Amino acid sequence: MYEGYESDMITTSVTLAGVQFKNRVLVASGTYGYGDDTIELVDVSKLGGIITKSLSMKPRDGNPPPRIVETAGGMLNSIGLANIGVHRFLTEKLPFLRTLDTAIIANIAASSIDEYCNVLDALEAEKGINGYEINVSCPNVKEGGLSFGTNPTMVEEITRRLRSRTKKLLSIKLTPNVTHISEFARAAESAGADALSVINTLIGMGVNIHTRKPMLSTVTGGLSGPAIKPVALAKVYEASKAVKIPVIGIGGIMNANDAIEFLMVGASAVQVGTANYIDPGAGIKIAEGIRVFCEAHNLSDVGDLVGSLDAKTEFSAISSWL
Amino acid sequence: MYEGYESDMITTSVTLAGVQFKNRVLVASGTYGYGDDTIELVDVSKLGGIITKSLSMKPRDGNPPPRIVETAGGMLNSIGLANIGVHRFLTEKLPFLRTLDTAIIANIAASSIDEYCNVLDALEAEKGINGYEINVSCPNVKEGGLSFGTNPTMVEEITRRLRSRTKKLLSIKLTPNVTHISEFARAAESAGADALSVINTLIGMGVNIHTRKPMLSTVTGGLSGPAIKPVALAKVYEASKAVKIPVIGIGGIMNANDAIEFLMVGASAVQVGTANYIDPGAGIKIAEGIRVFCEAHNLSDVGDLVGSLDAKTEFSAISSWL
Amino acid sequence: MIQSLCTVHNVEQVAENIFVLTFISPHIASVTKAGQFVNIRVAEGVEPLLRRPFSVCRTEGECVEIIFNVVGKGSSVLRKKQSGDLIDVLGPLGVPFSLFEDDFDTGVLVGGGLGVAPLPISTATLVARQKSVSTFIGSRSKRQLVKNHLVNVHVATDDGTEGLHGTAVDLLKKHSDEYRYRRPKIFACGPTKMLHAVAAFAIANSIPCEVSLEGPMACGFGICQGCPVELVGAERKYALMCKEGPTFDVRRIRI
Amino acid sequence: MIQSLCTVHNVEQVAENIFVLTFISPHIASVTKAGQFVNIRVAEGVEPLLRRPFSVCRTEGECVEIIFNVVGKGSSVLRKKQSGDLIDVLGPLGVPFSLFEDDFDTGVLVGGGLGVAPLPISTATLVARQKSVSTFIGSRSKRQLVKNHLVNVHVATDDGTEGLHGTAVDLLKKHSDEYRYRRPKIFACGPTKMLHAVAAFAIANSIPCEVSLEGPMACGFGICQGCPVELVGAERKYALMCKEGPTFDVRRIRI
Ligand SMILES: Cc1cc2nc3c(=O)[nH]c(=O)nc-3n(C[C@H](O)[C@H](O)[C@H](O)COP(=O)(O)OP(=O)(O)OC[C@H]3O[C@@H](n4cnc5c(N)ncnc54)[C@H](O)[C@@H]3O)c2cc1C
Ligand SMILES: Cc1cc2nc3c(=O)[nH]c(=O)nc-3n(C[C@H](O)[C@H](O)[C@H](O)COP(=O)(O)OP(=O)(O)OC[C@H]3O[C@@H](n4cnc5c(N)ncnc54)[C@H](O)[C@@H]3O)c2cc1C
Ligand SMILES: Cc1cc2nc3c(=O)[nH]c(=O)nc-3n(C[C@H](O)[C@H](O)[C@H](O)COP(=O)(O)O)c2cc1C
Ligand SMILES: Cc1cc2nc3c(=O)[nH]c(=O)nc-3n(C[C@H](O)[C@H](O)[C@H](O)COP(=O)(O)O)c2cc1C
Ligand code: FES
Ligand code: FES
Repeated sequence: MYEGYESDMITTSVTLAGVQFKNRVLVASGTYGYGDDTIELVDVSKLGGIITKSLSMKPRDGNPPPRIVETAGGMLNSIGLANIGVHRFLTEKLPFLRTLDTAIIANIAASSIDEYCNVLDALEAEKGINGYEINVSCPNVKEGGLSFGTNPTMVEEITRRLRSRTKKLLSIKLTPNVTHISEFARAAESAGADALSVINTLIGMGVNIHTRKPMLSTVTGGLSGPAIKPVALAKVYEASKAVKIPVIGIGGIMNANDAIEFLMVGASAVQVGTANYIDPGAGIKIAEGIRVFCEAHNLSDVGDLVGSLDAKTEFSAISSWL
Repeated sequence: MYEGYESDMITTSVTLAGVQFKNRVLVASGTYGYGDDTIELVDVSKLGGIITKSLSMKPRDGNPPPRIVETAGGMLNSIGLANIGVHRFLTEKLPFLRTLDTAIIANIAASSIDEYCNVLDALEAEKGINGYEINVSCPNVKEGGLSFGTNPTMVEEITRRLRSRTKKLLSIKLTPNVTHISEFARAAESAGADALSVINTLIGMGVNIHTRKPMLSTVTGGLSGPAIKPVALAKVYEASKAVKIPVIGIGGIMNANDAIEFLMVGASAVQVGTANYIDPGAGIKIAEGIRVFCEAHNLSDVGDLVGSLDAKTEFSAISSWL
Repeated sequence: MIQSLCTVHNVEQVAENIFVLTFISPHIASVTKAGQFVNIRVAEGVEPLLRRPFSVCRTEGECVEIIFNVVGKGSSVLRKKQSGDLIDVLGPLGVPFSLFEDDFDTGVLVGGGLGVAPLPISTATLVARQKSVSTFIGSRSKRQLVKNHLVNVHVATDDGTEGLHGTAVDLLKKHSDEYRYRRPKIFACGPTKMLHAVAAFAIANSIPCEVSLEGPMACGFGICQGCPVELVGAERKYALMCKEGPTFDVRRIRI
Repeated sequence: MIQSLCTVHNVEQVAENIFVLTFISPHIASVTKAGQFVNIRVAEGVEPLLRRPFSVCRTEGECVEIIFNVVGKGSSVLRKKQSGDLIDVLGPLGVPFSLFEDDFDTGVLVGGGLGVAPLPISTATLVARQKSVSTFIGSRSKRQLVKNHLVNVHVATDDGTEGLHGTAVDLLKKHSDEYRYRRPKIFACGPTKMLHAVAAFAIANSIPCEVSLEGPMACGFGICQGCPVELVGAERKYALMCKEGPTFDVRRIRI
């Protein structure tokens, strides 16, 4: 590394579990549809990757309105995983996605382990998908609706079952609504996950005090956006300290500086979610902003930022007196 | 209830475990010092109650700077429970607090169960304290710094030990950094707690990307302020559904509308924290705002708001597909 | 649909608490059809975090007008914009009113409160296509009434300070002779309660009717699934308000 | 210390990216002592959430002046305040410089960058008490230099565009003959690095010295414990910057 380092010589790409990403910025599941709604607005091929909306076996209508409410620095959603189902995805969306020059990760949601497997099998049969992200923040019908993602044994079992069915990139998307996310990170790693996606939304709610009704039809929903960034950073830090596999950082990333914070605490890549609603080109701008930061700091590879936090103190989520 | 209901006939007071609060708005621990710093600015006797900064047996210096950082809609802190210790509190602060016409709740923090007991014993010996709030978000030295508050057995044991030593109001302040706060709520209730204080701060962190250092000297800290209100509401809703004892709602309350949301989801009273830094009179304004809301809605008692949420759906923190 | 930084031309108060903001966008001004909307990022930062959708009220040359009343975070910020400020606008979005079809001769425009927003641009389209126009608007009082750029206007106010003492729907019923025998089609925008009444009236009288809906949106163009509208007896349960609306034939949806 | 809504008198640019905001507060104007600060709620809502502390720069009649450069959320909002706007001000806060003591004859004022903020009010006090004043200020360049309301000023710039090509500390050393035999006491404000150097110089030369510190604050008056300053060899480890500072004798603290 020397002063006049050529900007075009900065390595932005990264290979995770055999998949090459042209940069470390992906768009998060549920915040970019199936990648085909923004083509009038942005050159989506400039993204590191696109994670699809969660796909279930059958199409899902989703929850009744209201599904969205803005909060201080964030938003709550209760979409109910509305999606077109894996088969319509394969026939109606995948052909277009194949034309893009970016990594395509299919996100899978299900209400039973068998459903996870069936959706994955359906996707495995087709070309054009680079890997899978598994949304474990789904109610496990067998256990009375308790989320898979809050039970480490379930996370381990889902991972093991899916691992045995695919050699493609398999990332488990963890929920932050647990005491020790490291426990879940280790469970997924031990069962063969290639990566972890951290975090999904925080559980939250709001009340319309005039009608006395919850702001969301389902009472509680998922909190996302800048408000959750500090929590997401702490979870990514905790998870990435606990495992050797790469962690993909998610939560409240609005600009390149936010993304760089995630890289520094240990994320190998990041996903941009809520920011896409405000600026559908956010992901591309963030990727470019990270590159410019590296240039300014004479780094030859964006990867040099990963885990570069200068923290003398040990991980203190638990041991510091708050 | 009829149209021309007299405003001065609205009941604002409430008795919880024998302690009368003139209104349902208290100031939260660590956000109002020992109640003596704001006397030039506001008439603190108009508050429903004052919760002291957490008191430990010996004085605590607290953590090195930086201890504070602003985030989107919130702030992170890592004070390290800096406090003057219970003995100086009794001699230097309590005499003044006794002169106030408001409820005084001493908040206790400790690194061992014995320390919790010793602090409580020291406080029991003196007049002028109406009750105790127990901060269980403290590292348990015996268990290598794991927080007491993330282990239901510990919460139960602390509650039981303290319950046997006092007949005064005993509220256990729960941490939100757990999978199921209801489990902790029930543990505290079964061990004899009179009330629950919900929530303490969320674990979060921030990075200064220019220095690559954590924003807080302890790496992670506690997130508070409006950003966490949706999470706090969901936790209060979950906790209050799980127990019969009153829940005191805390988290991001900035104005009367926020406080009313907490009452509606099931809180019997609320605490105002971060808002005090921005407006030391916030608690009093909020109490007045709640009264005005009741007046406008022809309610004769602020208590009519408590748990008045009109939610057809069952508690769905877990069962809704996020 | 494009995303672009547009220059604010001016912000003008037109009634009590009601403002018209004009911004410059040759593209949006030229392609927007009546009933479409724009999604505006009113501020950088998080207050407010999300864009705010506004019906296009009128276009003229390179200028686009929106009309709004100041109720919350977004509108308070917009109100303070000054000539020359830049705003980030996404649009035009959504499905327009079907003003270009030949299944009607008289456009019956109904607006309640700020539901008048899409009526000026609708009027311009109808007039250009030489359709008859009957307009019925209601507001709380004379002070909140906005009648600019409308034709053949009947007015109602809740407090009777101008026009009929009643609602836009009362007007619609009262003056039905004006349009009912002239192949009418109703285009309505306003509070849900009003749309409900308009739809009931239209269905009872077999008058074709489209309404423009409002509701929470995160993205405004289909990537969040945040804006479901319940469909009647369709193969799907919900349509997306932003992408398949905000205008809907009343027979398709449950308002 | 009072909390009150104060009317903004005006905001004026005084150098590159540097502004002076004047607000009206008879109380704060009359009781504030040099080195004290005010804590301003720059906006309602959450952007920014916390108040922002600013040294009082000068008072005149009922007016209070602060000086700031636009670096982030708070200062960007403040810069746009207009005459007549109201701001919520808490103050005066903190412990002033000990300008009223008799342990010195010459006040040596040192300011780096926006560290000049408390120097005008300090100058006024010293002049009124008929002390000698020597002033040393440094800035990045001539364009960021603010010399108003100071006396006997020596200037340094990092880029040499005005005065000495160097720092305020270089000036302080260079011109030490001006004050060293006249019972000096140094009062300094500026970046930590500069204060460090000033303190080292003062201690090495046995000149009494007070510095005004800066750092993150949540409340500004003692209720959050968020602003520790490390003490040297005291019975306690930390003092609170807001309540026991922001001015400290350099021998008391670890900068
Ligand atoms: C397709 C579409 C087109 C639109 N077109 C227009 C238009 O042309 N003109 C226009 O003005 N708006 C229009 N809107 C609405 C607009 O997008 C904003 O919602 C509106 O301007 C308010 O935004 P805000 O940020 O100012 O208020 P927000 O801060 O979002 O808050 C809304 C206000 O409503 C209040 N509120 C919410 N619920 C209740 C309740 N139950 N009781 C009492 N108060 C409540 C809140 O207190 C708040 O003051 C449209 C919306 C859509 C979806
Ligand atoms: C007692 C006291 C007195 C003060 N007096 C004055 C005064 O008289 N005048 C004055 O201007 N200020 C003064 N300050 C500082 C002032 O309170 C604000 O911190 C300052 O105005 C910036 O606030 P902001 O909201 O504009 O910036 P913020 O939004 O709070 O951000 C601060 C800026 O610093 C940047 N930043 C932070 N860390 C780094 C880093 N490591 N590298 C690069 N950039 C970084 C951020 O990007 C941001 O732009 C004083 C502070 C104290 C405690
Ligand atoms: C409206 C909305 C819908 C979402 N849908 C999904 C989904 O289908 N599957 C999933 O795994 N995550 C989903 N998420 C979570 C995001 O992918 C992301 O983890 C979360 O929003 C945090 O990132 P952010 O703060 O950048 O938005 C959704 C988020 C939002 C806001
Ligand atoms: C600076 C700071 C210090 C705090 N200190 C304590 C403490 O000593 N003991 C405690 O139980 N809670 C402490 N808290 C937590 C608050 O009492 C409250 O639970 C939390 O801040 C959430 O409420 P809020 O969002 O209204 O601030 C502290 C919070 C802050 C911001
Ligand atoms: S608002 Fe996002 S899909 Fe309609
Ligand atoms: S800033 Fe709160 S104690 Fe100093």
